[in-house]
Amino acid sequence: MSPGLRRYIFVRILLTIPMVLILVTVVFFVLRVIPGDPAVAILREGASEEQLASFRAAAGLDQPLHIQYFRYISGVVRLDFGEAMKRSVPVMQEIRTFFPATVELAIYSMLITASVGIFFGAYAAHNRKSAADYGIRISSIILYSLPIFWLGLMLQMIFGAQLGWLPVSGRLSPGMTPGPEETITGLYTIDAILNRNWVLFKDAILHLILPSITLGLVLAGIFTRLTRANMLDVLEQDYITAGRARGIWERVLVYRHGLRNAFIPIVTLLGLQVALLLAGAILTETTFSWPGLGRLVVQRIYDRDFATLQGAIIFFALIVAGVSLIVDILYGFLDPRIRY
Amino acid sequence: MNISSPNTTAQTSKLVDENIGFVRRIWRGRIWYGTEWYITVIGGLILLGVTMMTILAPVLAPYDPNEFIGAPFTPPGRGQQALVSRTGENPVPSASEITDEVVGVQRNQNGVNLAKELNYEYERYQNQEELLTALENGEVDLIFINQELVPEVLGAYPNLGVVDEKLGRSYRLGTDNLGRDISSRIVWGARTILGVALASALLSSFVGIPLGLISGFAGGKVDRTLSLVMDSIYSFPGLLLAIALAAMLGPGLLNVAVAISVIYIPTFYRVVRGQVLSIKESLYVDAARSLGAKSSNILRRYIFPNVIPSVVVVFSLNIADAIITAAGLAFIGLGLPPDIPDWGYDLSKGHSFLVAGQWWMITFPGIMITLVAAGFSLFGEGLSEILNPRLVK
Amino acid sequence: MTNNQSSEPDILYKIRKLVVEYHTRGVVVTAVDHVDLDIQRGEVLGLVGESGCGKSTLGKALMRMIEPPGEIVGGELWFDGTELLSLPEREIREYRGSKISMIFQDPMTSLNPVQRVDEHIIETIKVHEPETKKSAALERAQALFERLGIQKRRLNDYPHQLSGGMRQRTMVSLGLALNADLIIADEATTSLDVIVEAKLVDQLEEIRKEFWVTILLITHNIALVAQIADRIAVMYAGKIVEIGYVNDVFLNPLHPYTQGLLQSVPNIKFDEREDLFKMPGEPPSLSDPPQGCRFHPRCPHVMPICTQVEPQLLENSPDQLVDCWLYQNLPEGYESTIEVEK
Amino acid sequence: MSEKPEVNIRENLVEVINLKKWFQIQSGMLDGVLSRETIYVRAVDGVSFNIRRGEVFGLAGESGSGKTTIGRLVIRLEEPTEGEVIFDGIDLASVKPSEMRKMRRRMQVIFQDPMASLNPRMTIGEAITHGLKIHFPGDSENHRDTAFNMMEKVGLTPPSSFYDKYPHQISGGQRQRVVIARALVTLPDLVLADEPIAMADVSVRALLLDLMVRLKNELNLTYLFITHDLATAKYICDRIGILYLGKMVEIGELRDVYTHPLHPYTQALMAAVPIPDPRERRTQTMPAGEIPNPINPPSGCRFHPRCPIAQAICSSEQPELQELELGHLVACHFAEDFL
Repeated sequence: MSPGLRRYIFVRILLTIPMVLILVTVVFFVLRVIPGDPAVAILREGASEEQLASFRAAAGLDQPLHIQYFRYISGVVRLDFGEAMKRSVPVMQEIRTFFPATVELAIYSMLITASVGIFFGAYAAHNRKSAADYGIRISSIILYSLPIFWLGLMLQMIFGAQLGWLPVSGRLSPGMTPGPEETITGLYTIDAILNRNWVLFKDAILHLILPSITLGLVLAGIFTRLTRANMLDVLEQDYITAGRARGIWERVLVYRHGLRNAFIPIVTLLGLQVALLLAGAILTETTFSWPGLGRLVVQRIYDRDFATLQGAIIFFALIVAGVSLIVDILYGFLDPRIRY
Repeated sequence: MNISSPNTTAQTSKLVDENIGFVRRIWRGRIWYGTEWYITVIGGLILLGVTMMTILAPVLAPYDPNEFIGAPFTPPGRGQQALVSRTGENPVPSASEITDEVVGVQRNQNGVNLAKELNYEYERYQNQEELLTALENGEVDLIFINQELVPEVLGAYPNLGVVDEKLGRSYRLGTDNLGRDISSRIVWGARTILGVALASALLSSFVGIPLGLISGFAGGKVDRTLSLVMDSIYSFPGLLLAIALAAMLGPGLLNVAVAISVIYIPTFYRVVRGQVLSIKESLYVDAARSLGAKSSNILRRYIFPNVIPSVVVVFSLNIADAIITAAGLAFIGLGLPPDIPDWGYDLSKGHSFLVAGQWWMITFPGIMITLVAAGFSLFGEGLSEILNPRLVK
Repeated sequence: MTNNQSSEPDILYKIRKLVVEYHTRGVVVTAVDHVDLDIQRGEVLGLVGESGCGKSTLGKALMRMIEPPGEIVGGELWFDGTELLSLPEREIREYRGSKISMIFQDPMTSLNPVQRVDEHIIETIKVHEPETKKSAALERAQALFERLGIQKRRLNDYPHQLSGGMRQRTMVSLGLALNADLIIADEATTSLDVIVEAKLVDQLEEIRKEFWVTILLITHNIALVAQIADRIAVMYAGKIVEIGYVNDVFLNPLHPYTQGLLQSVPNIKFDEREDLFKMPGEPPSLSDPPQGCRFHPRCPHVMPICTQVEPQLLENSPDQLVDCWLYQNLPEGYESTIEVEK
Repeated sequence: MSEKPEVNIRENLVEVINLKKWFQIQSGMLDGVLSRETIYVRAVDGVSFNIRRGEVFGLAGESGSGKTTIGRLVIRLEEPTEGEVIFDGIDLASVKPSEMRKMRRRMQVIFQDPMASLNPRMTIGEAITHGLKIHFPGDSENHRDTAFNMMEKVGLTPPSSFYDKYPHQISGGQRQRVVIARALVTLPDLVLADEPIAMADVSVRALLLDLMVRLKNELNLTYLFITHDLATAKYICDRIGILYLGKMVEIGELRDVYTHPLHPYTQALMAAVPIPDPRERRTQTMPAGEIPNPINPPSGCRFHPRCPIAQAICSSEQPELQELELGHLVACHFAEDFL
């Protein structure tokens, strides 16, 4: 690894720390400082005075701000987000149980987004100004404008209720949940492969189809447009024309030379997509009652569980910061101009 | 040094600078921009439609969106009643002559409201069988049944005859679980969704644009700290931040708008800062500085006018995002208070009735949200291609 | 090889009545208007003209690389006996890179930044000679680099690690990788520093002799053509107005535009043409070119016929063609207002 | 229009003394903290020269020579790392910003790319009169006539047909005339012309050169003419300085430098420029290699790795500018051999 690259990675890692710190601080202020008393907002007007007081005490809101902040930060560093309200279960433990479901949904959705996005984006860029180009552009705009949960509901209605081909909710059919001895990663599809339990695998995949298509397709709307824009930039470069002048096949030019160059900015876009993915997961999980972190957040809003809400948000923030770090490092390896 | 494709600047200027009317210039843009023009115009038409719907809501909406006007779950196009009596013993030639006759109606059906409206004497029965047997054995002389059931009823009860048809209202898009007219809620909902989206876009631009200008123009430490903060928020899942904010602020038009606007401040910031940086480096700003122009003058006459086009594009795309996010918030119960007609709210309510087959409660609001959001995106995308191609990454 | 008359020099590329049009924004622009041009085997032909005269378009058309909204609408391209316009796309592709290759203006962007230099050359060789093994291709690449004065180790570098001059020489080696008969250099030295440009020009001279390759040098730099070219073709507003050997054309330019152009080229030698010729007006827009001879609005010897009828590119003396009424007998009804010794 | 205020005539309008401009490479937030020593690009590394009043002083050099940076330092578009710029006896470093803005009237700039140096959102009239509005806010009513007068002079006739047009509605040549009009309308003393005609076509170039010379004499201006094209410089410059990698290698009267250059780099440059005459084909061989990376320039004389006559001393000691002939300075240890 060249000194240039080592420096680049070192700087990127160091830069992540302030980023996470800022994110976590923003979450802290959002949940405490903006106008209105969080206790009232959470418990709604009906709450009596001592209910408000006990809520504030439980959430530690009655402490002076800087103490709250200090305890909050030390908690974040130790990944200890306190106890879930009314459940006396450490928030982190709840996150650990529900998060694998979100990861599994995210992985399959991302596969759909990336494959649809890159293929159609590259195709549209290659046949610029053709009917296909405009067709793809307009349909990707419509796709992105579809509210995720509405698409989910529609798919549920058509494929679930009407045609009955696919399960419409939950991760597995009742009674299929693997026991602790089989759970390795918490991702059913992966565990099923590792344990060669094809029945579980089939059931898990069936349950995954509708939600990941919903989330995957909607995000593919943006990803196609971004891939197309990057591909267009690349295809206009002189080295593509120079390649054509050397007799290189058009397909090779676009899908090998073009895509290899466009792939670098696309990787960084993947980093951004993860953030959109997690946001989308909240809605998808609620629609398909998918037992992931997203649905947990929504449920805990109904239960007015301030601690879990805060814990989940911070956890998401750390995930996003981690992913963007990995993506940036990948960027360094992919782009020879940084590697050497 | 020279431009490879032939230099058509002089010729194209003929197309542009004749002082023709504004509309004709837009129409002439068709040949100038080709399909980008069509995309922008389609987007523009959708926007126009939504704004018309907002302004003319009282005229367009047949009923008050919150009033329980019809029977719950009336399918689209349905709602009208038929007056049925025993054949041969028809006490009244048509509905208008009913004076003191008692009319049988079925609970939770539109017949009840119709009877009340025409202030007939009416008798309520639990279900259709009880209603029909009541008519048959003379408890009641006339009954209201849903117009679409007439063929089936007459088939089953040959001894009944239709006195009058197509009475009362039909609901173009049907009614929801509380019997409210969905088409009215759609029309009135436009005003809400546009209000929230516009308010949030304005809020985020009021904060994002000035910060972008300062950061781009000032540079140095200010620029580095600001861009670090903005980049971290930019990479954060927007909806989650909005959820946290909405949960804290509670329901309310402005609260939801604020919750959504926070996510898009970084978008405005990044685009404006990028533009300012590129313009600041341009030769004409150097020329202005060498003329001795003050910084404020440069900002006002050289930088800002050239930033506006990109801001308009981001504004339009931002509204599209805000619409979808607002619908998302409403779906998970953090939307507006129930008394404000809101498409997202209707969608979240419709969710639970889907299994029972009442598809129309969620289909129409969903289509409207997608249409309006797509409209703003089309308008923004087409505009960005026309103003400065491939600006909005 | 086509059989042609004994005295006639061996023509590599015969271009007849080539027309290329651009359809942009509802306006049709004729960038190349019925151009006739013969490129002799083994020569360096300088194609000069100001910006927007269509010389770059002509260069691309010779490789059939006109992209929409541009389009070759007429003419014949006889390359070494084969008419290229009638070939299907698949077959013309085989010509590109192996028989005709091109060097572009900006060395910084002509090489794929994520691909090593040797991969470029190996790929080009494999495209046209699939059966050649990778190692054989690498050897040819190393020989080429050595011949062009670049260290062999540079082959494993990425383009951004090479200097401007080295990159342009890499482009030259790509052009020679398959012993192309014709190299089209489109403003190949414009973005290089003057010393590096001079060295590249020297190398092009050596290569021409050693690889027996024909070079079409497209440039706006007329002094460069004087230095390296055998013959010069001057283009104006989509048409070739004069062709001839550099010595003849530079000493005795026939077409008024060529005369004006050569006198407005700055000369670094002192006491040479102390003040530059100031040609009136500006190059015309190609979307609605002036009636008749396109140079007539700026021509000092304009005659009535010039403003109505377009002249032809005819041979005024062996090896010197000119497209101007001064040197052609006028159709009846017009009289020549200016006495010019033929 | 008020006549230019009378100033005691001093022989040199501009004196540049040991000018340096180093650009820091890493400007990242954390980079400053991290790296042991910050790396600089020494774009301009100790350049001194004078510009006489009413003269066209040429500054020639290839890419990376720092000529554009020097131009921007002279008219204070950028602050030097070291060294002074004395404008008409005033050290620009000592001038307060507000005062500096007034001084700007006396030094204007013409850039290379006419399209990029005109604000797309301002009409031609607004662009030309903007300088007048800043420096002569008083008599704003005849700004339009002054602008018309100047447009007439630069050949934008009839001015009324150009005044309200936007830059994208006129041709390249016309745009450059607008840029010239904008620079000269406030009657400056010094005009920095940074490759003013490089983008123009050959036939248009002669017209622009002639225009610039005519206006210089008419408005008794002084030009700092920056170019990479030595052939064109011959037609406009009175004196010329040759730059290599941020340092001045030779300065002198045009005829001296062109007919018998003393520095090996200048000789190579003069030989490399193609002569538009097929009978005079170049025979001299060109120096080896290319311009090195400015981040770590060669030690001693920066040209020594490529110099045909380089000796041991050249790689250790930096040669200073010495006046070997009247008014002909050169920075080379062995320049005497070429006298």
